[in-house]
Amino acid sequence: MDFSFSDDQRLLRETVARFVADRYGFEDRTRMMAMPGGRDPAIWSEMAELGLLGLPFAEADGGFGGGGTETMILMEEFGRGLVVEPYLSAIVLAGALLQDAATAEQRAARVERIVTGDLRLAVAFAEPRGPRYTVDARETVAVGDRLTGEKIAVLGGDQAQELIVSARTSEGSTALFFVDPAATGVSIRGEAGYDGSRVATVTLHDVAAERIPGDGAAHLSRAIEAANAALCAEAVGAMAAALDLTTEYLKTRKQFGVPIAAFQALQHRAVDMLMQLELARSMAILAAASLDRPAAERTANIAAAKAHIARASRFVGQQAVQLHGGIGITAEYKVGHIFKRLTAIETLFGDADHHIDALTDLGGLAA
Amino acid sequence: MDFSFSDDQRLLRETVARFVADRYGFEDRTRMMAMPGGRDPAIWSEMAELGLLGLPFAEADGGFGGGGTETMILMEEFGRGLVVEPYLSAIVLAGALLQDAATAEQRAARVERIVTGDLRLAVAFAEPRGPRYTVDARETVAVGDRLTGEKIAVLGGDQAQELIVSARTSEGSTALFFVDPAATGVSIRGEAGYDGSRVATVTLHDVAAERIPGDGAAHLSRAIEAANAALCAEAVGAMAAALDLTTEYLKTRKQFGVPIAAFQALQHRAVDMLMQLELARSMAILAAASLDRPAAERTANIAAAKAHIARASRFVGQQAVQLHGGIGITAEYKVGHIFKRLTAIETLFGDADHHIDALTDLGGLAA
Amino acid sequence: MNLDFDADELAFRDEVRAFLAAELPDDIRTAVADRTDLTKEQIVRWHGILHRRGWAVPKWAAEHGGRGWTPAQKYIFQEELSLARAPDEFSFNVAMIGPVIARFGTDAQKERFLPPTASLDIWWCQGFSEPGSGSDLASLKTTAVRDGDDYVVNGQKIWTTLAQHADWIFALVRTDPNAQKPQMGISFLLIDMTTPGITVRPIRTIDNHHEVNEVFFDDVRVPAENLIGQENKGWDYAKHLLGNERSGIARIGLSKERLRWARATAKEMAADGRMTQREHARLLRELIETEIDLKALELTQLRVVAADSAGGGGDPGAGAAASSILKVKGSDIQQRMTEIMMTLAGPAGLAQPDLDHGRNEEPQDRWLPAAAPYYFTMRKVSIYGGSNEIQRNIVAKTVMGL
Amino acid sequence: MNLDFDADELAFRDEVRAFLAAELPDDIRTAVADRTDLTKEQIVRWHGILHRRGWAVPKWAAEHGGRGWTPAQKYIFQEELSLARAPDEFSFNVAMIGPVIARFGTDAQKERFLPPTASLDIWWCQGFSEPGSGSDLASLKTTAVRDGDDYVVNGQKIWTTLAQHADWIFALVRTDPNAQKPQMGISFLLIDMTTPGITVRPIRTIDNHHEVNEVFFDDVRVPAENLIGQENKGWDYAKHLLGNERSGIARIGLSKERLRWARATAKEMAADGRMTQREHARLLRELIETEIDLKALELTQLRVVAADSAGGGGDPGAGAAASSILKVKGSDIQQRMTEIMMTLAGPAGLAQPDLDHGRNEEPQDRWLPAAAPYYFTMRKVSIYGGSNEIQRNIVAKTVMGL
Repeated sequence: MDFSFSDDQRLLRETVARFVADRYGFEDRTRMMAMPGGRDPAIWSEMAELGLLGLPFAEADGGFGGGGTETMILMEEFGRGLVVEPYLSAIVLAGALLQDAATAEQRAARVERIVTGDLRLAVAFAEPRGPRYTVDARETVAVGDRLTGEKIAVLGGDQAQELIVSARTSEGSTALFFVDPAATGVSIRGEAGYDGSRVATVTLHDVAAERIPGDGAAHLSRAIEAANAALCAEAVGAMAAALDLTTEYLKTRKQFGVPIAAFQALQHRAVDMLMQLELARSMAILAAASLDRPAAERTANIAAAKAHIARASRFVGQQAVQLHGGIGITAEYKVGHIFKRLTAIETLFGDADHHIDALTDLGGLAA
Repeated sequence: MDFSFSDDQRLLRETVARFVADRYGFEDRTRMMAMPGGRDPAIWSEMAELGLLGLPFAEADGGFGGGGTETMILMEEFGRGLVVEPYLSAIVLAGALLQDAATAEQRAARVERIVTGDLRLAVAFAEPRGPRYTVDARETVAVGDRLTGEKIAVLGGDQAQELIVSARTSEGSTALFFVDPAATGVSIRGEAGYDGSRVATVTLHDVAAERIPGDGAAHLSRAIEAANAALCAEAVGAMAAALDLTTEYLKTRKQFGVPIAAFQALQHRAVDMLMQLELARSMAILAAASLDRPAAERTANIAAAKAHIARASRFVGQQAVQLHGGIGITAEYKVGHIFKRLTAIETLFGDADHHIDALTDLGGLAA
Repeated sequence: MNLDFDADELAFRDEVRAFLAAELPDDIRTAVADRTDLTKEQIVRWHGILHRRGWAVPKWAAEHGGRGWTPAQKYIFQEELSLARAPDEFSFNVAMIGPVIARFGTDAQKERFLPPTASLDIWWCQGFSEPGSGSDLASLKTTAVRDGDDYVVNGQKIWTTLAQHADWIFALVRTDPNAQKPQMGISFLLIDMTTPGITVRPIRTIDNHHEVNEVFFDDVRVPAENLIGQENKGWDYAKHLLGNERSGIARIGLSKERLRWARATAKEMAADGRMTQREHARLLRELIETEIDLKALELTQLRVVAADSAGGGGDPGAGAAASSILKVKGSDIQQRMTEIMMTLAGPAGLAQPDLDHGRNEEPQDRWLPAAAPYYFTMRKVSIYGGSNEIQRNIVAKTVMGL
Repeated sequence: MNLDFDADELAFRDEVRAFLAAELPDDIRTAVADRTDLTKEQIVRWHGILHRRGWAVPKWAAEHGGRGWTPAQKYIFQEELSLARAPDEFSFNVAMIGPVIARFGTDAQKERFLPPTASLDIWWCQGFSEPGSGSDLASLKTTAVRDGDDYVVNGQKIWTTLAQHADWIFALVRTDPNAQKPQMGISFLLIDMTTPGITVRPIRTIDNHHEVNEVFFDDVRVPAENLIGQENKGWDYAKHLLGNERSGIARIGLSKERLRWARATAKEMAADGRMTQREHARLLRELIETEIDLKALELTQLRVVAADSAGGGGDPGAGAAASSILKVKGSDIQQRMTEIMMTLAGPAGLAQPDLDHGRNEEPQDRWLPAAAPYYFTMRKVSIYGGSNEIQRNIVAKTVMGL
């Protein structure tokens, strides 16, 4: 049993933390989000230069062979800085699908370009009707290798040079396909997410596609587990940033002639936030460490972690705003943006209730 | 719309409050509970003299014709004093069954003796197996007018001169019967409830019984609604007493050189208790006022009230103990006994979850 | 003891319902239902409809346009407005400055200001909070120095709601910096927003809306005739204004409307498969639990209304703690309803419509992108009007003697 | 990063499990499972079994009977005891006074006290709290005045657990009433309970049990050789004692055992119809939610264990706030489990067995009348050992600098 980081992992943390501190201060972020498309394109290139884009890919494919712990380290720092780049969708989620599902040829055609920052993927699986968290394609259909349908809530969908799209095959199962967003019949409408992310609706009309072998729903489920583990770590970073700001604010803001940190009710609230943060950190570690465990244990542990962290995120986010008072809901101050991102993390890839249901069906955590 | 009490109601409140204050101080109560059977028999007689035992019975039957408001007033004061006499079972619950279900002859044979304190009834309907809150008799069966079976959780069962027992008839429905506890084939084992009440297990073996006409389950349901409305009021009284003791304790107990009332976190907890109490009082009023409303509204309102008050009771009871520290869990101090009674009130005749389920099935509160 | 409205009250409710059914414009009803923004034009138009009906300022004294309603009627009116999805009353004019001018203003002030305040021909905003004076309002620093027939005002106000539309501001200013207690040196001034030296700076909030502002005063000259009441007595008038409304603070009607909306929306979503039966059952249960708590709050509100009607007799209406209970629990329930709205929206609520892009949702889905901004902005209800922490302080000190 | 126990640790766990399966007496296992009281005889008998195995005081130094276990082994040992439904370790001897004597005692004290402390031939109780000194322990008033070779002790202790069985008490007493700070004038004394002038008065608690006591000291003469360490330094030794155990305070194993028990019991009750399917489903969900929270707490506990193993390197194990997190959240979960036990019992849990009456429950129902007393008594876990409010004060001040 060992919760410590290796030297390489410590170095990674320092690298990412420095990158975020140097390039991703709150004012930098505000400036970048005012740029066309809400991004500074230089950032993605810098992430490539630092080797961050290749992190989860196998060394054999041209990546750096990182595991759950490495992704956790990176995402925690991204969470701290509220990084809005589509790392989660383009690298973690799409990367997991490439690693698990794509053929060697398909990987060979893509991984190196991803690592250098020249190719960003996005994964389109949610549909406008049907249960919110299903991985089954229902109304997007594949006729041979041609797709027709509509996908919503596609993270980074308008920032991608290639899409992975799920569709129902003629056998009634869900399969995954590569789709060129510039292909005839594809239309993409991008919108800003409330958290600064980019979200797209993708419409496909008889679009040429390249099939990824295997059971698409199973691959999606597993990739979503990787995404959820990453989100847990990101939430920990965001909560830590919220708590730091809140603690600082309590010490400096004065009312009735004293710093409001003098008020015991507020002190205890801040302590409850700290406790939630530390418990959440434990669960983020569990999620990261579970990614290479047998399926049943992995699925149960990540469901438990996401459920726990969704609730912690809500509590910490809401209380950070409450303890800041009015300034907490102004766009000019970072804490409200943290709250918004924590809100997005709550609902992305299954909210607390969804994961508790899933865990109930699994009979609980392994003994 | 009028939430005020009539002069008669105010007089009733003063009478009961004075009775409780004079005769039912915490030390009196402790002394009485150390007597054989855990009671001072004089108390029941005094209640008869004050006219309290006839409160809910129709004037035509020899009672005083009180309604839900009168019972609420009385029970709130009883709650304040932690009165352990079986008023709820012998007067409210059994009384409601007599009023609604018994024939004029059956009432004539009983009400006057109840009002004078010479007859105490108890209602036996729960069974050791089967769902906890059902009003259907399952394993206690009536063959003609002879009953066989076992009943548990009979409030005041070993203090009663007559029992009302539910049994399954040969047609498969639930009927109610009068049973003489001294009759051949009846065995009663009384035990103390943790709250100072008396609870009995009643075993019946081919016992002679007198049938009460009508649908026993329907009559029981309605009588239980009356009991729940009374419990809501009792809870309000008990919570008010808990809050008074807690407030007093916060002002007098010193730690770190100051009264602990100076600590804001404790202040806010006490305020939350006060808020719960006032909201609970509103729901107790709703329950009392709903007793003579049409069935659907009555059932829904009382379910809502009981659910709400069960949760308030838990919060106020637990926090009263917590704010008292160690002394809160000693038997020598009143607050722990209030907590225990509030706990009993929570579970009696349906806990919060049960009533929320019921209300969900009803489609919620009337608009 | 009787929890029902009487026949007159029921008749009044029917009258209000009929009026709303006939007169509330569809575009306004829809915007309120979907929790999208109202434009200034919509606010003014709706206020005008109420005003023509004589219901814009019903709680005012009769000589200024009031209706002499009972507390029950006032309660019914507000509840019916909420249930019909009408906009909230325009409280700066209706509940705040109007009653203050009526009570403490000079005859000239009444004559000049009350008619256009009632008709919303003057749009008022409130200048109380300052950057350093939130919960501790009495520490405010904006100064007004008498100079001839004018006061010269310098300083800054913050959280000034809809100041960008306002014609006038009513402001608390410090006229005696040496007063024994901070609240003793404060005065209450009416200031024309077109006066030179006033700058309004928008504050964008995390729901990406522009509702609140900073207002800067740089040597702003205000005629002394615009002082309300006596110099240095402004704190009393402000307290009157803030304590005016203990009915309505809990916003029962609004939460009731949200509950109805949520139940109907959940049912639709379950019917068309966007929500599983299990999710639907869980949400229904959560709505029932909220409905129970709302019922407890409503009854508590009604006890207050009844106590106010009885003029102090009968049930004390939850006593001195009532306003705080209504504020704290009312905001809890409002915020729970926004959380339920977020649950309904799910991850599809993440995308925010790009207004330039001309996105056309299905009419039944217009609420979806509004759910998150509404959730975010409603965090304010436990902060403003005396934060929930301050409310608990008040009850601890003044009611419980802790 | 590796969350698994290694092969040695797993082998150790198997060894503990095998021992418990073979040696834990059925009557004791059943009493623990049903949450009924253990007798003194049962406590002594079980301690003797552990002692013969060499596992009564495993955390002590080797020369006094300790085993030199790693933090992980200590954690495993405690968890397995809980899961097997063995009694808690007898902490007054094992975790409290033993380590204090070993660390601060004289050689003579070690020789005299440690062997019978390890074997439970001396039953110790703890004399710290006083009626006026709960959270503010340093304000204690019991005095010890030096008189020749003795201290003369006067005063009163309270909440003295199982003092009615105790042979000796370790007590904090005030030896310098004029010390600069209250905690500087306190000494740590070992007192034979048979000394004249000691009176033990039982305190009955609301679970109707007799576990805690008041202990009165009336001119009790204590030989000065029974002073631990230096006069007026007792506070340091007490702090050492109280800070000794940050692993174990959360009682993860105990809550895990309760979860398993509750799941099995609910299943039985659903199977025989005492619980509806709907109730069962809701309870299962509640158990899953508690299990998730318990998992988070367990991982946090393991981070602490690992940090202790690493001797300060690596993950800080939730840092300085760890003990308080474990205490607060551990007690929360323990109390939640007692609430779930109450839900399982339902109204049938109201009746308390009349011991004189010889009631015979079905073996599977013996827990039923114990559910409520257990719920009542477990309210103490958020009060004792530094109440949850005090824990939050500590974190606010010492960790967050608020």
